[in-house]
Amino acid sequence: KSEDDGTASSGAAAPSAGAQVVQSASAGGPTCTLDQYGGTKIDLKTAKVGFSQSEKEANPFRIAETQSIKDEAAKLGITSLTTTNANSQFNKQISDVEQMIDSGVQLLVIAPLNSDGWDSVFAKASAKKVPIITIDRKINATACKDYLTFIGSDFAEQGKRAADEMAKAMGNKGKVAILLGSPGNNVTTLRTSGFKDQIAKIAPDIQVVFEQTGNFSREEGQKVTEQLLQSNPDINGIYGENDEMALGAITALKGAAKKAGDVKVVSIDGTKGAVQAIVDGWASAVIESNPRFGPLAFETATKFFGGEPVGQDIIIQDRQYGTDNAKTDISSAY
Amino acid sequence: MTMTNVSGPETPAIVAEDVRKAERTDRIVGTVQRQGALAVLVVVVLIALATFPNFRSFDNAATILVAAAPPMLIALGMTFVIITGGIDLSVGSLYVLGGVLAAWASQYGVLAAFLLPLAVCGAIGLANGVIIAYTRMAPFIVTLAALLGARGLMRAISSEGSETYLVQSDAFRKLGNGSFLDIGYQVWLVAALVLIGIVVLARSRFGASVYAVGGSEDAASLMGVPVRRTKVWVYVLSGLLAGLAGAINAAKLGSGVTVLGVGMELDAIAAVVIGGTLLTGGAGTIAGTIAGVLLLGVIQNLINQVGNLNSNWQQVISGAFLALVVVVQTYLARLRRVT
Amino acid sequence: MSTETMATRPVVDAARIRAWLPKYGVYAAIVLLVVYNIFFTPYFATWSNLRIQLIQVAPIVIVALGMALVIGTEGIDLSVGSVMALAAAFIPLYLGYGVVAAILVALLAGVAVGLINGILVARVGLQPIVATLALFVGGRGLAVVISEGKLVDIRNADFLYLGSGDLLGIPVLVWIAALMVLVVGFVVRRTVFGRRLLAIGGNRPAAELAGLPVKRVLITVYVVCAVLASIAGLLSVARIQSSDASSVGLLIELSAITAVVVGGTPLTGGKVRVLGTVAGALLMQLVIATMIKHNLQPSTTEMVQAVIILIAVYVARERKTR
Amino acid sequence: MALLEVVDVSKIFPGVRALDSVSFTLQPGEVHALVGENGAGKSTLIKVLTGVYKPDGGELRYQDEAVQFGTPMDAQRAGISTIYQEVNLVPLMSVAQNLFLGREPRNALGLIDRGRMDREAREVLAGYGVTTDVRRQLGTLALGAQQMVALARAVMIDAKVVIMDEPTSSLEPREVQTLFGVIRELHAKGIGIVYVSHRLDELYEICDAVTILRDGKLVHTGKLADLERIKLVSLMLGRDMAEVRREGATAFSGSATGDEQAAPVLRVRELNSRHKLHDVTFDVRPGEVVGLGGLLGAGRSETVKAVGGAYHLDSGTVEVDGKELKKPTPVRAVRAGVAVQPEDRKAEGIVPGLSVRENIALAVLPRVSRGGFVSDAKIDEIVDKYMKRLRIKASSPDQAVGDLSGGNQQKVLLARLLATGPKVLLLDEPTRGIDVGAKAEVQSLIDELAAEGLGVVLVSSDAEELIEGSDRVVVLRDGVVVGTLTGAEVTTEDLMSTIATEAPREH
Ligand SMILES: Nc1ncnc2c1ncn2[C@@H]1O[C@H](COP(=O)(O)OP(=O)(O)OP(=O)(O)O)[C@@H](O)[C@H]1O
Ligand SMILES: Nc1ncnc2c1ncn2[C@@H]1O[C@H](COP(=O)(O)OP(=O)(O)OP(=O)(O)O)[C@@H](O)[C@H]1O
Ligand SMILES: O[C@@H]1[C@H](O)[C@H](O)CO[C@H]1O
Ligand SMILES: [Mg+2]
Ligand SMILES: [Mg+2]
Repeated sequence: KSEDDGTASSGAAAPSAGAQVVQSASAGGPTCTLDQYGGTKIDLKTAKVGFSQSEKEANPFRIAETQSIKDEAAKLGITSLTTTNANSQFNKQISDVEQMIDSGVQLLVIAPLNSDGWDSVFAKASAKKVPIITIDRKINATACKDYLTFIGSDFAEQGKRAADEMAKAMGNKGKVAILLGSPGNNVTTLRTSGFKDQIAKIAPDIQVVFEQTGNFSREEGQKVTEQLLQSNPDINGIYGENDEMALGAITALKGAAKKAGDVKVVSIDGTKGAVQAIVDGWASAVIESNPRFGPLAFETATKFFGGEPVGQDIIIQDRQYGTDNAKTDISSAY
Repeated sequence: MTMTNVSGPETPAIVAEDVRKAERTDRIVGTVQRQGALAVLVVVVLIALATFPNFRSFDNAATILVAAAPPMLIALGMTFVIITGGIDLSVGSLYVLGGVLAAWASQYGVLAAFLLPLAVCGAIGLANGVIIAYTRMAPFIVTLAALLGARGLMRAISSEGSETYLVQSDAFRKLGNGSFLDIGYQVWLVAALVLIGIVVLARSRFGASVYAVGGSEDAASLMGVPVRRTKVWVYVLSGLLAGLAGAINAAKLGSGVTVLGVGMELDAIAAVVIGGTLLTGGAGTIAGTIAGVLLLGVIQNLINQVGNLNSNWQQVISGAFLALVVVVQTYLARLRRVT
Repeated sequence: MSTETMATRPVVDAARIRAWLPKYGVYAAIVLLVVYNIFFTPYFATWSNLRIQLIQVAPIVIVALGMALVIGTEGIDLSVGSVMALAAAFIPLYLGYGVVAAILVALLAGVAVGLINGILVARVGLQPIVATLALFVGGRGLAVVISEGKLVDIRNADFLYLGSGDLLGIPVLVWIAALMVLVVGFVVRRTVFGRRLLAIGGNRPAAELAGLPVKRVLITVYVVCAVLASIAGLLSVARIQSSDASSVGLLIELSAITAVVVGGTPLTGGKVRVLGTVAGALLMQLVIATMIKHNLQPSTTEMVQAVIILIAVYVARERKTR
Repeated sequence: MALLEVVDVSKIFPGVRALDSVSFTLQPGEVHALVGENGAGKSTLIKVLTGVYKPDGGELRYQDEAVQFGTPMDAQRAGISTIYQEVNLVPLMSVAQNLFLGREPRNALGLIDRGRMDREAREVLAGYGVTTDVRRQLGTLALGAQQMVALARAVMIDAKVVIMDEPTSSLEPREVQTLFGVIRELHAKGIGIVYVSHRLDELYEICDAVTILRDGKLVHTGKLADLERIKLVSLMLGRDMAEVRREGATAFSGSATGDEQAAPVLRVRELNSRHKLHDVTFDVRPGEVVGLGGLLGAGRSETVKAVGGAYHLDSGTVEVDGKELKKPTPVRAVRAGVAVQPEDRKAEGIVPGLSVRENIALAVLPRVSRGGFVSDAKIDEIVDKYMKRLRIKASSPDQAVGDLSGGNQQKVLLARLLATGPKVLLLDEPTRGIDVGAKAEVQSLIDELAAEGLGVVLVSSDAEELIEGSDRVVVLRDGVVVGTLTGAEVTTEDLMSTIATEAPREH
C-alpha cells in the first residue's frame, strides 16, 4: 500500500494520516481483469480521465473527495483530467458523464448521486469499453460488466458501528432519533438498516422514536432537530447519517439550551468539525467514511490497465473517533 | 359554413404609403424577435464548433439532443400554456412522478409503462386546468399547489423517495437507450411530437384558440372561442407531456429515479421565454422554444468543455443569456409598436 | 360554488361567512391547527416550542414581507433565494473587517440585485417574472462561484448573536422579524411610498397620469424586497452558524409567495396584507411542524400544503361579477 | 312573426339595475335603432341577447321559440352575429385569423388552409375598402380598419340577426358610408339589424324602428319616422321637450367667464407627434373654457395627454403661466399646475381597490405628509373639503372607489385633480358614462371652476356639451387644428361645418 500519499486533503497534517486502507476481508472477493471486462491496455499518464462529482461541494466530504482525485492525478502526472460537478441534479450528472464518454475519456471515476438510473451511461460506456470506477456511493448494477469496480465503505457496517457507539453512550437505553441522509442511494439505506438492526440486537431498550430526512445537509439537520427537541424533549440520542446533519443537530441542541452531553450524538464521515465536536463534548463518536479516493482509485486503475486482477468490491477500512482519540487523531480528520 | 356574400361599395384604399413601409419593417423586426433565440443558438454553436474539438463530434451532438429530450417535451407543453397567458409550475413534479410511475408500471409491459404516467399526470393537468378555467384562481398558485401535491404523491409511492423502482421491461428500456440512425429513439419521438405540436399550434383550430385566449380572453370568448375548454386542454397537454418526459427519462435511466426535477419548471419557463414567447400570452412559437431549450443545453455542454471551469458558471451564463435575450426582444417589440 | 340554494337557512349567515372567510380564514386556520396540536401533540403548548416555530419562520416572514410589497405592485420576485445566497456568500469574506462591514456588504448585494430587478421591470419594461428569473438563475450561480461552493463555519460571536442570541427572553432573530413586520406594516399604511405602491399595483396607468413617480417607486420596491431578502440571508447564516451559498434560501421564493397569497394578498396587486402574510407564513410553518412532530414524512406534508394553498386561495379569490 | 324578441328581461349588477324588465322586438329585414344615454343599458341588453350575460329575469325568444344562449358561441351558431362596442378582436393575431377565428377553412387533413384563408380574407376585406396585408397583426391597423374587420367578421357568417353596438364611433365618414352600404344589403336580404348609435343623423338615415332606454327602463318603442328628433332627445334625456328647447341639453350657464385681456395660463405651441399631431397650437386664458372639437380619432386625447406630459412628442412646447414645461412628464406637469382627467376613467383614472380618501389624496401625498409619513389629519381636511364641494356620495371616505357609481367615480377623480391646486384643468370626456344628474353636476362644476380663474380645456364627443360649455372651441381633424370658433361662432352648426371643411392634408 502506498504510504506516501495524502498530501491531498485540506486537513491531512501527517502524510499518512488520512489514507484509505482496504479491508483485508474484501481481498478475497471476486475480481475483474482487463480481459474479462474488455478493452485495451493504456498508460494512465497519457490517458484521458474523467471524474464526475455529484453534490455541491458544501460538504467537507465532497471537497476532500474531489481534491483527492485531483491531487492524485497531478501526482501521477495525468495530464488530461476532466472534472464535472452535477450540483445535485441527477440528469446533469448523467449528461456530464455521457459527454465525457463522447469526448473520449478512457477511464471514468464517478461519485454517483443516486444508486439507480445509470443504464444509459452503462450502455454508452460499454460500447466504448470505458472502465467505470464508482466511488463513495455504489451503483446497483453488475460489477465487471456494467462498471468495473466499486470503492467505498461498508455502509451497513458503519451503521452498525454507530449503533454500538450510540448504545454505549446511552447506556443501552433511552430514545434515539435518526437524521436520514438523502433518499435514493445505498449509503442512506444501509446506514439506516445497519444502525437499526444492530440497536435491536444489542440494546432492545433503545427505541428509535423519530426518523426524518435531513438530506445530508446541515441546515435541514438543524431544522428537523429543532422540531424534534420540542416534540420529544426526552430524546437521549441523535444518530446523524452524516456529520453535516449532526453538526446542524448540535447547533439546535445549543439553541435549545441543552448542555454538552445531554443528548448523545453519533454520526458518520469524520469531518474536522464533527471530530472537534467530540473534543468539545457535544458528540460521542464519529465513524469515519473516508473520502480520499484518489490514491486507491488510480492504483486500482493502474493495476487494471496493467492486466492485473482488481477486486470488484473494494471496501475500505474506516477509522473511528471517540472521546478517547478525538483530540489526538483530529489531524487525520478532513 | 356558407358565407353571406356581402361586398361594400367601392371605397378608396385605407392604406397609405408609409403604412406599407411600416408593414415591411414590422415583418422584419417581428421575424428577428421570433427567431432571436435561433440566431443566438446558431452563433453559439458556430463559435463552439470552431473552438472546441470535442464539441464537433456527432456523439456529442447526439448526447445534447438526448439530454434535451425530456426538457423539450416539458417546454413544449409549457409553450401552449404560456401562449394562453397561463403558467404551469407543476411540470417538474409531474416529470419525476411520471418517471416513478413508468418504472413501476413497466412490470406490466411497455404499454402500461406509458399509460400509467400519462393517465396520472394527465389527470393532475386536468385538475389544474379545470380549477384555473372555472374558478379564475391564478394559474401560478394553482400549479404551485400541484407542484407540492404531485411531489408529495411521488414520495408517498416511493417510501419517501428511498425506493427506486427498476424498469422491468426490456422493450421499455430499449426505447430509452436504443437508437435509429445513431440517434436515440427519444429524440425521434420528441421530434415527432414537436412537429405535431408545431402543426397543431399553427394550423389547427385548437391552436388558433390558444393564441386567441392568450391574446385577449374577453375578445376570444365574444368571438365564440371555447375559452374554458381551451384552457383546460393546455394544462392537460402540459401534464401529459411532463408525464411522458418522465417516462422516457425512466426508460433511459432504467429506473424511476426519485431525486429529479426540482426547479425544472423554471428552466422550462426560461427556455420558453428565451424562445420569444411572451409571458403575457398571445404570441410565441414552438420553434423558438426548441431553440431556447437547445441553447440552455449547449451552454451546459460548453461549460463542461471549457475544461475545469466551475460548473456554477453555467448558472451565471444562462442567467445572463436569459436577461440579454429578453431585453433585446423587448426593445425589438417596442420598435415594432412604434412603426 | 354558490350557496344560493340554501334558501331555507338564513341567507345572512352564508353571506356573512363569505365576507368573513377571505379576510380572516387564514387566522381561523391557524387557530384550528393550534387547537388540534394543543390536544394531540405533546409538548406543543410550550414557550420553547413557540420560540422554535418563530425562529424557523422568521427568515421566511422577512422574505415574504418584501415579496408582499412586490406583489402589491402586481409584480413578483423570483430572485429572493439567490439574494440570500449572495448575502451568505459575502458574509465570511468580509467578516474579517468586522460585523458591520460584513452586514453592509451583504445588504449592498441586496441593493445591487434589487436595482437590477427594478430597472429591468420599471425602465426596460420586462415582466417581473422574467426580469427576476434571470437573477434567480444567475444569482445563486454567482454566489456559489464567489464562495467557491464551500460551506464556511462562522465563529464570530457578535455576528452569531443575531442568529442565536436572546433579548429580553426573545430571540434576536424574532425581534428583527417583528421589527420588519412593524416597519413594513407602517410603510404600507402610513407612508407616501406605501400609498404610491398600492396605487401603482391597483392601476399603473392611473398612477402614472396622476403624476406619481412610478418608476422610482417600482425600483425602490424591488430594492426593498432584495434588501429584506439579504437580511433574511444573513440571519440564516447567523442561525445555522455557517455560510452555504448553495443551499441557503433554496426554493424560498415559493414559500414566500405561498405565505403572501395564503395570507390574502392577491397576485393582481393593489393590496398588501402585512399581517396576513405573517399569518400565511406561520400557517405553513405550523403545518410542517405538526407533520414532523407526528413523525409524518414529507410526502404527507407536501400534499397537505397543496390542499391548504388551494383552499386559502379559493376562499380569498376575487369574485368577479361577469 | 318576430325574429328576435325579449320579454321583460332584467339584469342587475351590484348597485345598478342595468335592465329593468325591458321588452324588445326585432322583425326580419328591420333596422332597429337602440338608443339611450350613456349607461342606459344598451350594451347590457345586447349582451343579454347574445349569451354574454344571463338575465336575472325575463324571457328570450328567437324565431318564436324560447331560447337560452349559454355563450356567445351558442348565439353565433344560431345565427346572431354581433359587433361589440369596444372592438373585440385579438390584436396579436393576424387580420385573416381574426376574420376567420373559429371557422377557418380547412383542408382534407382538417388543418387550417392558410393560403385559402388569406386569399378569402383579402377578397372579403377589399369589399370593405381595407386593402392591407392580411397576415399583419390586427393590432397594428388603424382603429377604423379594425372595426371594418369586426364588421366583415360579423356579416360573413350566415347570420339572421346582426347586432352593431356603436359601430361608427371609430369610423371615418367614408367608412361609415361603406358600413351603410353593407347594412342596406343585409336589409334587402331580410336580415334583422340592431343598431346602436348616439349619432341621430345616422339613425334617421338607415333605421326603420327605434327603441329608447333610459336608466335601464324601456321608455319608447315604435317607428322611427314617426318620432320627431326633439321628441327622441327628450325621451332619451327624460326631460320636458320645452325645457330642452329653452335651456339646451346641458347644465352649463353659457356665459363666458374668461378675461380677454389676461395673459394665457396655458400656451401650447406646435405640438408634433408622428402620425398623430401636427403643429397643434392654442392658448387658454385664466377663467376660460376652451373646447377641443373634432371627430373621434382627431387627436384630442393625444393633445390633452401631451400637455399633461403623458404622450410622446417629437417637438413642440407647453408653457404654464409663462414658464416652459421642459421635458414634460406627468410628474413635472402636475408640479407645474397641469391636471389631466383622462378619457378612460376605469383604465387610467381611478384606482378601484383604494378608498375614496386615498384616491383623492393620491396626487398630493407629499403635501399631506412630513418626512415621507402621511398625516391623516391633513388628508381628512382635503378629502372632507372636496367630498362636500363635489357632493361625492359614498358610504364613507373609506369605501373603495370601485364600488361607487360612475358619476361619483368621476367626481373622485376630479377631486384628486383639484386637490393638486392646478392652474390648468384638462378634461377628456368628463361626463362620459355617468348618469344625467351627475352629468349636470359636473357641468356646473366646470363653470364654477372656470369662474374661479382656472384655465379649462374640455374635450367632449357630445356636441351640445362642447358648445354650451366652451367659451372658445379649437377644432381638430387628423391631428391638425382646422379652425377656432369664438364668440357667436360657438354653435353646433359652425362646429360641424368646420369639421367638415376639406382641409389640405399635410402629412
Ligand atoms: N359588468 C358590469 N358590472 C357592473 N355594472 C355594469 C356592468 N356593465 C354595465 N354596468 C352598468 O350598467 C349600466 C348600463 O350599462 P351599459 O353598458 O349597458 O350602458 P350603455 O347604454 O351601453 O352605455 P354607453 O352608451 O356608454 O355604451 C351602467 O350603469 C353601467 O355602469
Ligand atoms: N388603441 C388604439 N390603437 C390604434 N390606433 C388608435 C388607438 N387609439 C386611438 N387610435 C388612433 O389614434 C388616432 C387618434 O385617436 P384619439 O383617441 O386621440 O382620438 P380623439 O380625438 O381623442 O377621439 P375621442 O373623442 O374618441 O377621444 C386615431 O387615428 C385613432 O384611430
Ligand atoms: O458517504 C457520503 C457522506 O456521508 C456524505 O456526507 C454525503 O454523501 C455520502 O455518499
Ligand atoms: Mg354601451
Ligand atoms: Mg380620445
